[in-house]
Amino acid sequence: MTDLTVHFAGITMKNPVMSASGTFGSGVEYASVFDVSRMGALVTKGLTKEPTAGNKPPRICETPAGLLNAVGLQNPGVEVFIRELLPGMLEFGVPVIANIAGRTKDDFVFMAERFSNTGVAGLELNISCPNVKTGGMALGTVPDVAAGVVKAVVQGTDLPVIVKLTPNVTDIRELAAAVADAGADALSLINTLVGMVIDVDERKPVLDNCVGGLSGPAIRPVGVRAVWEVSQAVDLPVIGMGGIANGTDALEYIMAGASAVAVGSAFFHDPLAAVKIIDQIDEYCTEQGVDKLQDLVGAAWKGNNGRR
Amino acid sequence: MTDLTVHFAGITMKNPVMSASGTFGSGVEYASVFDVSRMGALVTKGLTKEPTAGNKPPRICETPAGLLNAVGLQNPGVEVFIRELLPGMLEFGVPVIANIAGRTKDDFVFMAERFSNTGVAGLELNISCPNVKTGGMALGTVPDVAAGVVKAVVQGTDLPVIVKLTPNVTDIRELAAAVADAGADALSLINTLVGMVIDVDERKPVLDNCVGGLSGPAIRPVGVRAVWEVSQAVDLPVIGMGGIANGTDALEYIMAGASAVAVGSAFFHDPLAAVKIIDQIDEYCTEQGVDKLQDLVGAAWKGNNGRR
Amino acid sequence: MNKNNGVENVKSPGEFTCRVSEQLSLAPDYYLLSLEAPELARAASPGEFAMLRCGEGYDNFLRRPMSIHQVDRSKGQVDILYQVRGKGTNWLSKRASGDLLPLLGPLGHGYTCSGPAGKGLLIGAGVGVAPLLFLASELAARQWKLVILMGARSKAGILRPDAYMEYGEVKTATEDGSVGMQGTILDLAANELENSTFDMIFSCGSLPVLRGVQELSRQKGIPAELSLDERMACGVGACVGCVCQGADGSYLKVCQDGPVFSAGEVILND
Amino acid sequence: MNKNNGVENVKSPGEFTCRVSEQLSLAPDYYLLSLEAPELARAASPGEFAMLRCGEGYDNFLRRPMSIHQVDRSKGQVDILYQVRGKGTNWLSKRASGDLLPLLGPLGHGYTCSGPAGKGLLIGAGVGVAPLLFLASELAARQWKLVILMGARSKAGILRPDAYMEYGEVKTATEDGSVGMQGTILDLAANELENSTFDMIFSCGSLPVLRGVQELSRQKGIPAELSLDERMACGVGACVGCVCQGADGSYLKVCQDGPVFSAGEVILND
Ligand SMILES: Cc1cc2nc3c(=O)[nH]c(=O)nc-3n(C[C@H](O)[C@H](O)[C@H](O)COP(=O)(O)OP(=O)(O)OC[C@H]3O[C@@H](n4cnc5c(N)ncnc54)[C@H](O)[C@@H]3O)c2cc1C
Ligand SMILES: Cc1cc2nc3c(=O)[nH]c(=O)nc-3n(C[C@H](O)[C@H](O)[C@H](O)COP(=O)(O)OP(=O)(O)OC[C@H]3O[C@@H](n4cnc5c(N)ncnc54)[C@H](O)[C@@H]3O)c2cc1C
Ligand SMILES: Cc1cc2nc3c(=O)[nH]c(=O)nc-3n(C[C@H](O)[C@H](O)[C@H](O)COP(=O)(O)O)c2cc1C
Ligand SMILES: Cc1cc2nc3c(=O)[nH]c(=O)nc-3n(C[C@H](O)[C@H](O)[C@H](O)COP(=O)(O)O)c2cc1C
Ligand code: FES
Ligand code: FES
Repeated sequence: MTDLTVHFAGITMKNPVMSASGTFGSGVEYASVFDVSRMGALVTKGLTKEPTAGNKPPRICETPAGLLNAVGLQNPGVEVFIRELLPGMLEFGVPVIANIAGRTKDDFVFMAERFSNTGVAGLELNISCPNVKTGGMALGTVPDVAAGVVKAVVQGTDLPVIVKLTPNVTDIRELAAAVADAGADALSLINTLVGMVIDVDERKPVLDNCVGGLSGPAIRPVGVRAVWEVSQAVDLPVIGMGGIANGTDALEYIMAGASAVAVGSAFFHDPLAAVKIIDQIDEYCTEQGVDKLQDLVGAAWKGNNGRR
Repeated sequence: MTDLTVHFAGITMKNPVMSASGTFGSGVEYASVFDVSRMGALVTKGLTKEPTAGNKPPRICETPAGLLNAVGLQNPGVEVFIRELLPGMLEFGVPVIANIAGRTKDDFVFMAERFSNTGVAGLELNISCPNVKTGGMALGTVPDVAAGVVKAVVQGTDLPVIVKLTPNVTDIRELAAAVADAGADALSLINTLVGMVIDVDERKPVLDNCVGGLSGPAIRPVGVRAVWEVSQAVDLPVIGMGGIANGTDALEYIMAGASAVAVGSAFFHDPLAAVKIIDQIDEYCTEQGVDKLQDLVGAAWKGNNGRR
Repeated sequence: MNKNNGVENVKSPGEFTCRVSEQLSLAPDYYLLSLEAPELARAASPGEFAMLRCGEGYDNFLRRPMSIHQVDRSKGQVDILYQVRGKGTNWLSKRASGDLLPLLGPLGHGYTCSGPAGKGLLIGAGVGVAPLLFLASELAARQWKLVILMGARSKAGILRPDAYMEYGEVKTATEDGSVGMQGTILDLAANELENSTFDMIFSCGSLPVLRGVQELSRQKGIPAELSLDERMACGVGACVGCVCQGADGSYLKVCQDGPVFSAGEVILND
Repeated sequence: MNKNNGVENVKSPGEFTCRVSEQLSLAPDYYLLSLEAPELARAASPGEFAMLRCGEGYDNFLRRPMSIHQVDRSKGQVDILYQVRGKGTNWLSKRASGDLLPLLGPLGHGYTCSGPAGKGLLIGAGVGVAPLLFLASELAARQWKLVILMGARSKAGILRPDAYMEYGEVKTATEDGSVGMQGTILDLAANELENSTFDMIFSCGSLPVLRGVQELSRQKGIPAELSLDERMACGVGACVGCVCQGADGSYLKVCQDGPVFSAGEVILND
């Protein structure tokens, strides 16, 4: 029996597999499909201070080995979430991490404070959403700005603060270093890449929002590279995500330096993806005689000075 | 009969489909597979002043709907190229564009001068190669640096100068604007995304170079978005590429704002891809009653102010 | 399992790998797919749907939503009636007896069958007739009297009229007049509502047809239910990808709040 | 077409969509695939290969290099002998008679058969025997005397020994001793070269085996040809993706300069 436990930033997960924000609702949607309490942790949909209507449809478009989405952070607002949805999520008995978004630094601070004593195990700051006009990714591409948000949030909360970064930048290490200095407890890598599909019969973009966030297996190599780079440059635990669809994919991220992983788009391809991934990681470790999964974190670079 | 002709930057192509640098050798490799003279234009492998050995193998790794490559600009050097390979390329009777790379600004200037009066129709400056340690992408991520290279090259040559940009930046429009101001005649978008695959049995990266460039259908939405953004922001003709594998894909790029397109990784999936794409573009235009293909350039945003 | 965690109205879909028992080509591009899916047959109600894997590996990455066309609970069989539209449905049309197909279902909020029996008008445009056979069988079993309108461009698009005749009177309209009335399904519906009165309209079809039905429902004061179509990713209400506009302007999830909505609940934009 | 544009030694591959005439499972994970490919059968020489599409849509995006195992020019048939290793070969193993398969070939620089006849030692490790049947038939037709060594972990991995016996004396080695000599193919080759002399060694197999053959060739002063394995994208020399190290340190393209190299031409690194 391999020990799959993950401890990071004060959060303990019985296995490294979490849900990626925005792809798993509040978990109840999948409760009849599989035993959601098997997950290592659950991450909420991106939440905002006020209810957010989101973008006009179409919001979804399939792409080769992936999809674009432009949901635009539709959510009922933090109050309704805490009152109506959080209790059901907490009932699964696994750590729940609140993914929070905002237009301004103050929005983030407000949200962080609001989640005190609600039972959530941590916060994931979404400074990387490509689908909103203000805030979102705009706060996550300039190191100083990102650091400012993180610093303010960290000061106002006792909860572990995970910062989710966008890959749509020239050097993700720079951002990672800035938010690490600002006091982040962990990093989530990666949010979606910005992309677009055009309907050639209509001669216009498929998504009403024109651009959307690209996710799914197509982007996996970009995410693995981001984790590889950042985990060597910054001394913070990393949650890896982007295109994870099976145990091998998850192990790629872990060996690249991720302490935990999140599954998103794969649920759309196979609703049982997450539990299969947990089982496949376990099988790999058993076959390979790995006692503790955490021994594999960064295995692709540790001892090699980042060389092969 | 639709008029598929493309005129840009002083180059005339009988149709909009070129080969993407580095994926089509010097064309002769495909001469028995299909009639290479049907191509709109041919682009050479990235060339350097001195012969370049390239990276150690493995250099290639398949990914979902794409591949990573880390060739590292292996080429016989500009002299051998001009003497031994260029004549064969020119024999196809279609414009040949030299893709040139260098470690320094001076390298680029030298290369540009060397190509005067060799018969090539234009130069594509590769300031976006992710697979070399110095030069390459490093010259293509900082607007001022990129502009400096372009300015110097433009001054020293009469050939049309196409600048190939990397998508691995926070804002590709900024770079595009900088090189446009510096005198570029056209832009090529996009080069590969930086990515990585780890072999979980070996616990190390598959590529000897660790990271590589991601190409193929997986990245198409990223390329279409880049063309859409840049063609609206900058008044230069754009050559679109990244994941084009059929006529619809090519038309997406054209409607996003590309005057011409290049086919790369698709040759590996289907060696006949380029000719099929030319035929499919022609069919679409005929069916839709499009007289001149160029009328479709930017059709997804023209008249809509960049809205849908 | 099957916890609802306090949230109401949560469906209980399951993930099943179903064996294809048969696939018939009804007309060019139209197929009837029969699956061994006993749990789905047992659990499904009319208007609900399933998300079908429609490709190998990561090709056609997203599953495709398909209505439950018909169930045979004793045989444990579920039928899907579909039209080939693109890559996924094309792949689906190549499946043969014995092939395995993963699917998630039953999903969504279907048609209302539970009220008192009455006279029902079913309006199915093109492949929009798909969910109406299951609906008709259920309503007929509950003593409803049904008139079933089927519309298509031409005769080939009028799918399985005989099957529907078991449960009510079938009338057809084709745009080229090759069978039934010459005209659109909306012309046919308007005629029908001119001459008879109904307690309820149940419909499925393209946006223009549903808009027309919405309008007829308003004019005649007859409640109507519409089954909507939107691009989906999860199918279970988790991704908020598949919305339509609710009457109050907020977005409703087609996969969870629908696909069947009452005509007054939704605003049908382009 | 078929212009060489002044460049020498350019192969003339073509793109063909071939019908599967038969696929046999030889042992668990080992398959013999027969294709209707008259042009390929006509044009191919021993040691050359083809790039086979091994997936639907963009799944398994790159083609897989596969040696020409055997050709029947009169029937226009080409056989491929392969082992299931990953996703692509797994997909390939599911193809059945009548399925269509796009391929590009013949590709590469094969074994040297054109010299004066002599005594040849063929060394095939595991599925590395694949190109050696075509080679053996060609050499035998040119009056070569052949000893063919086949090695594998166990008996199941000794593939089609009877087919090879038509062209020479077959000797086998298995690591578990379940057939032939107990030991590795390199032990067997060393034995053979201890007791007999040869004019030429032809080999194909994993890197350690090829390294061993290179070493034996040097020790005994017998020229050897090695068929190398590298990840490929284009297969035609256009992408420079598939290199190995040449004796002078520069990189050679396995798909164009090889896959068959003389032992002195290449440095076999990990
Ligand atoms: C609740 C519901 C029930 C449905 N029931 C049926 C049915 O019983 N029979 C039937 O023939 N069709 C039905 N459809 C439509 C069917 O889902 C689409 O025709 C199908 O998804 C097209 O897939 P494709 O791969 O062939 O097309 P592509 O255009 O290749 O698909 C690309 C992507 O767009 C999505 N997409 C494309 N067209 C549609 C569409 N019209 N609706 C939703 N998503 C779309 C696909 O799901 C996929 O994600 C239903 C749709 C919904 C929402
Ligand atoms: C010139 C040449 C001739 C060959 N002839 C034969 C033959 O006759 N019979 C046979 O069984 N095998 C042969 N091989 C090896 C065969 O190409 C690989 O086993 C096959 O590509 C594995 O594909 P996969 O999808 O099953 O594996 P995956 O691991 O899923 O493939 C992933 C990617 O890696 C590449 N790859 C993986 N393993 C290899 C490998 N060993 N060599 C090259 N690329 C690889 C694949 O082509 C693909 O691009 C040959 C290889 C070369 C280079
Ligand atoms: C439909 C959809 C909605 C998403 N919503 C959010 C969100 O609200 N907040 C956030 O931080 N990330 C969001 N993401 C990004 C994912 O959490 C994840 O970072 C990304 O999809 C890459 O992982 P994947 O390839 O496994 O999906 C969303 C992704 C998808 C596909
Ligand atoms: C094997 C390979 C080699 C490449 N070499 C070069 C190069 O030398 N110079 C260059 O500018 N781009 C090079 N590229 C990038 C392509 O020209 C193209 O920009 C990219 O692959 C995206 O297009 P695609 O998805 O159609 O391949 C190379 C790409 C591949 C796959
Ligand atoms: S498809 Fe995910 S919420 Fe409807
Ligand atoms: S595979 Fe492209 S050069 Fe060999």
